[in-house]
Amino acid sequence: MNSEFFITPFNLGLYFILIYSVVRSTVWFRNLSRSDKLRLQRGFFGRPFMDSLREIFMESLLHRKIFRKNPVLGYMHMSLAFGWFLLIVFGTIEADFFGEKHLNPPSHAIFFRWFNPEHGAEGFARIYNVWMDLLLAFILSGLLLAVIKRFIPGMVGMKKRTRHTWTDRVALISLWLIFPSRLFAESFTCGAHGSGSFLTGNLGAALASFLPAAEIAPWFWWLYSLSLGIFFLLLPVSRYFHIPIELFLIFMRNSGINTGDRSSSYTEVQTHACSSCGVCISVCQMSYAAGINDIQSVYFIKGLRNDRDIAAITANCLMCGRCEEVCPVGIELGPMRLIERRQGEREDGTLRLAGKYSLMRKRSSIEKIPTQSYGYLVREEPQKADVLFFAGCMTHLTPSVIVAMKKIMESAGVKYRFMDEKGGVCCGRPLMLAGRDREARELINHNSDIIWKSGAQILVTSCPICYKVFRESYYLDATVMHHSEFINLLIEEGSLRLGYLHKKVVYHDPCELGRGSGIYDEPRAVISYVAELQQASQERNMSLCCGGSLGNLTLSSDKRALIAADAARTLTMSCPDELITACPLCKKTFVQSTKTKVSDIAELVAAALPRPAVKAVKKRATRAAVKATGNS
Amino acid sequence: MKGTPKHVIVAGGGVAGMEAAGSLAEMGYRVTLVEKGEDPGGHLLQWHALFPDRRPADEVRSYLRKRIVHHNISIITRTTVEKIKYHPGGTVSVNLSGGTDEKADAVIVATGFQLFDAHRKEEYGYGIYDNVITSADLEGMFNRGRVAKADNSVPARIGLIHCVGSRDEKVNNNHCSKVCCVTAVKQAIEIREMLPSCEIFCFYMDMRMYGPYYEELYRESQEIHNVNFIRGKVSEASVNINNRLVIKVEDTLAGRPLKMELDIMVLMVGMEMEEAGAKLAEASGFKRGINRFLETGDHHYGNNLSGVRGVFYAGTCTAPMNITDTISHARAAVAETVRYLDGR
Amino acid sequence: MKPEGKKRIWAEYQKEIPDDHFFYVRSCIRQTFFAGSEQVFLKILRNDLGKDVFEDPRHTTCTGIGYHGDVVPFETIQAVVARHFSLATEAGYRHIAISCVTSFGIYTEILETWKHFPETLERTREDLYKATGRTFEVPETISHTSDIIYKFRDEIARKAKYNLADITTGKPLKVVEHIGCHYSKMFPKYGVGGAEFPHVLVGMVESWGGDVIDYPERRHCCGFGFRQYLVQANRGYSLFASRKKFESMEPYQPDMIIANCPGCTMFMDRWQYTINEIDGITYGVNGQGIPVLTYEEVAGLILGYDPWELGLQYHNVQSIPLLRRMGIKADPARRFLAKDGTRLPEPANLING
Amino acid sequence: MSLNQANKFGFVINPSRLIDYDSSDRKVRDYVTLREPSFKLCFACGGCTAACTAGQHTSFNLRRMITYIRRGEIEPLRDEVTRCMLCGKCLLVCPRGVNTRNVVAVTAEAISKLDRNEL
Repeated sequence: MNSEFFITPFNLGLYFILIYSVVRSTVWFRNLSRSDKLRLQRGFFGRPFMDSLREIFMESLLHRKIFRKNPVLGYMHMSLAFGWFLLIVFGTIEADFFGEKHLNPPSHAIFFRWFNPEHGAEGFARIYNVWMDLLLAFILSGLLLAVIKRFIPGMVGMKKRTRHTWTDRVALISLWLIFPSRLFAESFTCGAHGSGSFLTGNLGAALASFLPAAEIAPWFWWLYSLSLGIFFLLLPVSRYFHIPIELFLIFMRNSGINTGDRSSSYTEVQTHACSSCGVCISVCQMSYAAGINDIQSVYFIKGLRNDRDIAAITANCLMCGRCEEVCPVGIELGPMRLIERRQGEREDGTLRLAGKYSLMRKRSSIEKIPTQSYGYLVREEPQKADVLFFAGCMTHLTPSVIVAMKKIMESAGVKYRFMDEKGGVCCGRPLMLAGRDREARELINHNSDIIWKSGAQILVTSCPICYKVFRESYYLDATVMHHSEFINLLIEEGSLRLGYLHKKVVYHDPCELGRGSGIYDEPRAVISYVAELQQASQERNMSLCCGGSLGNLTLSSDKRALIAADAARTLTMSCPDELITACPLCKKTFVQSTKTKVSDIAELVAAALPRPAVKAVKKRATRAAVKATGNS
Repeated sequence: MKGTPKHVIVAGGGVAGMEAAGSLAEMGYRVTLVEKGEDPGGHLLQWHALFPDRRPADEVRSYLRKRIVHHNISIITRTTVEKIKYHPGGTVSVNLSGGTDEKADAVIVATGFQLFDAHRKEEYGYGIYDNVITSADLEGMFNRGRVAKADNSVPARIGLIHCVGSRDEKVNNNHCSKVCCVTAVKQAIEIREMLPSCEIFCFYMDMRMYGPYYEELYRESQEIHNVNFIRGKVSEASVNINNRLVIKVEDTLAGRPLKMELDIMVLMVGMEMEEAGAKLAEASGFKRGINRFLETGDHHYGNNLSGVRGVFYAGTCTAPMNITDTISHARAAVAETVRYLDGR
Repeated sequence: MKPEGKKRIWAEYQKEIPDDHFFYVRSCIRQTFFAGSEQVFLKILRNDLGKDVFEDPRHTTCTGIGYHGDVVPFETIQAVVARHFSLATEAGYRHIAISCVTSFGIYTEILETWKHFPETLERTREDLYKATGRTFEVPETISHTSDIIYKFRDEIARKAKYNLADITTGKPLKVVEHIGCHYSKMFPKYGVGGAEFPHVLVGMVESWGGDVIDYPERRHCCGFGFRQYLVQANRGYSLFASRKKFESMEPYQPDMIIANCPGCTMFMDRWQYTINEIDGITYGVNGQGIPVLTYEEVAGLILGYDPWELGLQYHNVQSIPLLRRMGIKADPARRFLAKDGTRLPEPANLING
Repeated sequence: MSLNQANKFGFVINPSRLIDYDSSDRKVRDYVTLREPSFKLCFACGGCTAACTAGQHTSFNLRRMITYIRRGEIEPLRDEVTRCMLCGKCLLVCPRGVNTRNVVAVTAEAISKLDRNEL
């Protein structure tokens, strides 16, 4: 063959992307915090490394998670990723084994057929050829699905598709061209030389029968090389950058790095690891229940990547966490959004192409100017108590929950103090959800002071919103319990005598309690103890948001009502007698959107108390409870 | 009905009178409709569109006009009923202006209301300042298709003053005229639609959105039409050097006095007992309530009864009402009349 | 503005103002601060118009300041006013002419009370008799002195040597008229033209050739208010109210203010000085201040009385530029000379002084 | 006005309590309305204020705050708006579906922008 000049685009692209990746990952590493650097170093030489390799194989190549979620989509990803991986591996082996010499440059493996047009006529090489054709067919089948997905999303089971930038589009076209052009390049070459296997050989023969195959072949080799080269060159500025970046992410995550509460190399890596697959859109209630289709995590991440002003997107999210549960890449979408909410105003940086290649984004990281201050709060001197009950702001709007909790605790003989009986101070979580952590700290300090001074060993709250912040952001001596946990404890230790209600109920996991704090079993145990618990189609970690979420600052009340109605419909599909929740906000929201009776778990339990209330037998219940939960 | 048809005189050719006359004629009674103006139609003649659905007033007008085209109905215009008297034996005699007398078997009084004379609220300067108008004047502007200041320029800010002549001891009207709040909201929306850049302020004491779809209209005016509402009674108006109106009001929600310039101030004039009706009541010995409207036999179940045999009340001569209620009230008066005539 | 609208209202508020034979009662504030004003009223009525005005030196304050300051009870003030009526009855007069708006308000309030609660009249008769042995007749009419000048405004105009116009351009002067609150705001029917658009001063200004300014805060109180003024710490309210009026009339660049209440004249005049001291602002044409004159002073000026005899030099805002505009000659040398040639004390801090 | 002048007379000119609608400006109102259109719906029932967690401790009054924003009276809000805890209780009681929590957040934002001349 006279000219091998066509391999230049490929080489250019390949070496560019290799060097770029090394440089960029070095920059990221340098920008990691000290502790994260240590984690990463330790991880490199330990088990995390092996875990990462396994995960990379399972997720980045086989795409197991997507497979589970949606087999067609999974197959598409797998055929492209795993197929290409195999093609490279076996192509390299092929070049090494059948080529003129060992340790060829990569181009020799990629363009093997060009260099060895007659190869594979017989013997083992012939069988190997079948294998290589099979791999190519495998990839092409996935590509076909991708094309279909692009134009008819419904065909592959996708509800919504993502929208692309121009670099994405060019990269997409070049990606799509790679394998067809390889197919035609190989086929023409095979056709001209009478070689090739079932795919390339037959197609080549057919094409050569009416076309000058030898003349046409170089054009397709050019196209093949060009599309590869362009794809590699555009990789860092397109959504396909996620392919290499995901490897970093998996490794970092397995080393124990997490998002934390400010932007870092890790958030940067997560930003680029998003494959824009759009799974987050499909599960988003804002999308399918309220018809809002521009704020989902994929658009949020894309906005971050392109340095757009995404304040409106950032604020308009329920923070329910469903998308995070299904994200195949495992991006911590909730914390990422919260970090962004903490940001002050920023310019809409319409990144030019060069900017997109820059190694470390200079995203202004000004914290919001504090607007709130609570100097007016007067420090209290609380009375001592073993158990402190904090109803929470919202619970004061559902007094039945408070009454029920009082009944339950009195019936169990719990000696408690009602911390916010006369209206307390907010726990601070709503401020955090609004990106105002600094201001939240003032409230946290105020409440912490009261809790510490009370000497309480258990802090019980009826509100999952408070519960989450008490557990995560307060430094307390007391054990923090949601009332469902506390009731469960009372039942377990036998201080609560309860009857059985002949009712079928369904349980709704509040976001902050379930996904937010991992409390799934205790409420179920409590409910099962007093009533018949039915299963909901969406529960536990995929439980729906009621729509009332404080996580969303901007959602209008009518859109909330749509979400609530949809969630209530799903939950009451089995026609339960009651819809049980464990959050006053969920209760208030559901009451407006379903005819089914909505009760808090405490109300359900209070209804199962024997009447008239028996005098509490176990006066030492509190102490027992304290012992049982430990005293950390 | 057998024999010669019985004769009913309807005093007043407004909405109630027309509806009552039409209903009676339909049932075969001979009706004489006495109207003081040139044409029957009453206040509806001046109105452009009606709340809360904003349908053209013309549609209701033509319904009522058709209603009184009937061979049983004779119409006397430019005439008022001056005195009604029941004679033992069942005849009711009616003295008409111009000296003629009529005899009838029953009379329906539907003399209606009159709009509060805005001159009486001197502090608002109606008739003194160029751009102080009443809600009725504004309807006239709507009819002419243009809302403009006295100098024909386009207003940038219009204030609608609720409760002018209603709920105001100072003008001897303690009653609420009921329909002005929703009229103000309707007119505010209409102005916004004609002049999208014109700011509208409604100055109200209470928003009394008592009827179906009134509250919805109120909400719409805020949500879609950006009408502003300030709670407080305007105390006085004056003009500044640019001949713009300056009003003073307490913004009772802020708890502070407020001063604002307006291009046009619209006074939402209330409803009062009609003058000719009042004279008729005096001459005929009809009782009147503390609101000076005719007092009905029973507020709950005898709301069309006059206390005089053979005489029944219909419509706004008894109290302020909207058109819907007026028509219902007129039909009820007809039912009472028929019951009376049949029972004799 | 539609003048016919105002005329309609004026027609509704016409009161009976007698033609002659007045029993005159003075104003505490006015005879102290604007003594020339009281004097010129008597001169105009007696000399220019040839009317009979009777004054009894035994008449006292009406105690209105004490009444509004919550130190004089209503029964007491009724007895004091009844005594004045008794003096009038004794002298054979049935028409009271009151120089003070506060007194005028008190008189009207008492007369209305007696009308609606006749027992209070009987009680007052009893009180007065027990205290002084006097009896009285309720007077036939109550006129404020501005009502009387209003009644004779056209006659005065006919005798006028000057009018309210700029002598060089011939343009009418821009005049702000200000009515004392107690003149008509309590009982509009006792005031000429009512409360919203009072005509009493407007009529004078128009008859005498001036242009009346209708500015947004026309109806606003001058800020006097007894309790505001009597307590030093509260004077800020008073001052604030006056400033509000000045700011509202400022765009019209008025030449003068004419008022019918002693308190208003006094405060609108003196506060211009205080505001200047505090805020450094002087209102009026060329920042020369706005002279505040009583209606008698204005009447006196156009009838050709000597400004110094009217006592204009004892206003804080001096009228010299105004006099110049009107073409009235005033000898600066005689400004602070008494009739007998002795030198009067010269006030400090005069505006336009 | 200096203390000297105050002492000279023993009083000062009282500040105005008047809302002068034509001299106050409504940038904050426009900003809030644009970003949270439900702001327009408030009819001042005061439910939010009655439910308010912060209102139990301090003079924060959302109903009054909205009135002031509408009139363009920003001075009284400067301090007031900082007192809200954004707990969201008011959201649940508002009969008109006003997104009250965001009204406060956006107002706070608007005022801090106003102070930086960015409005």
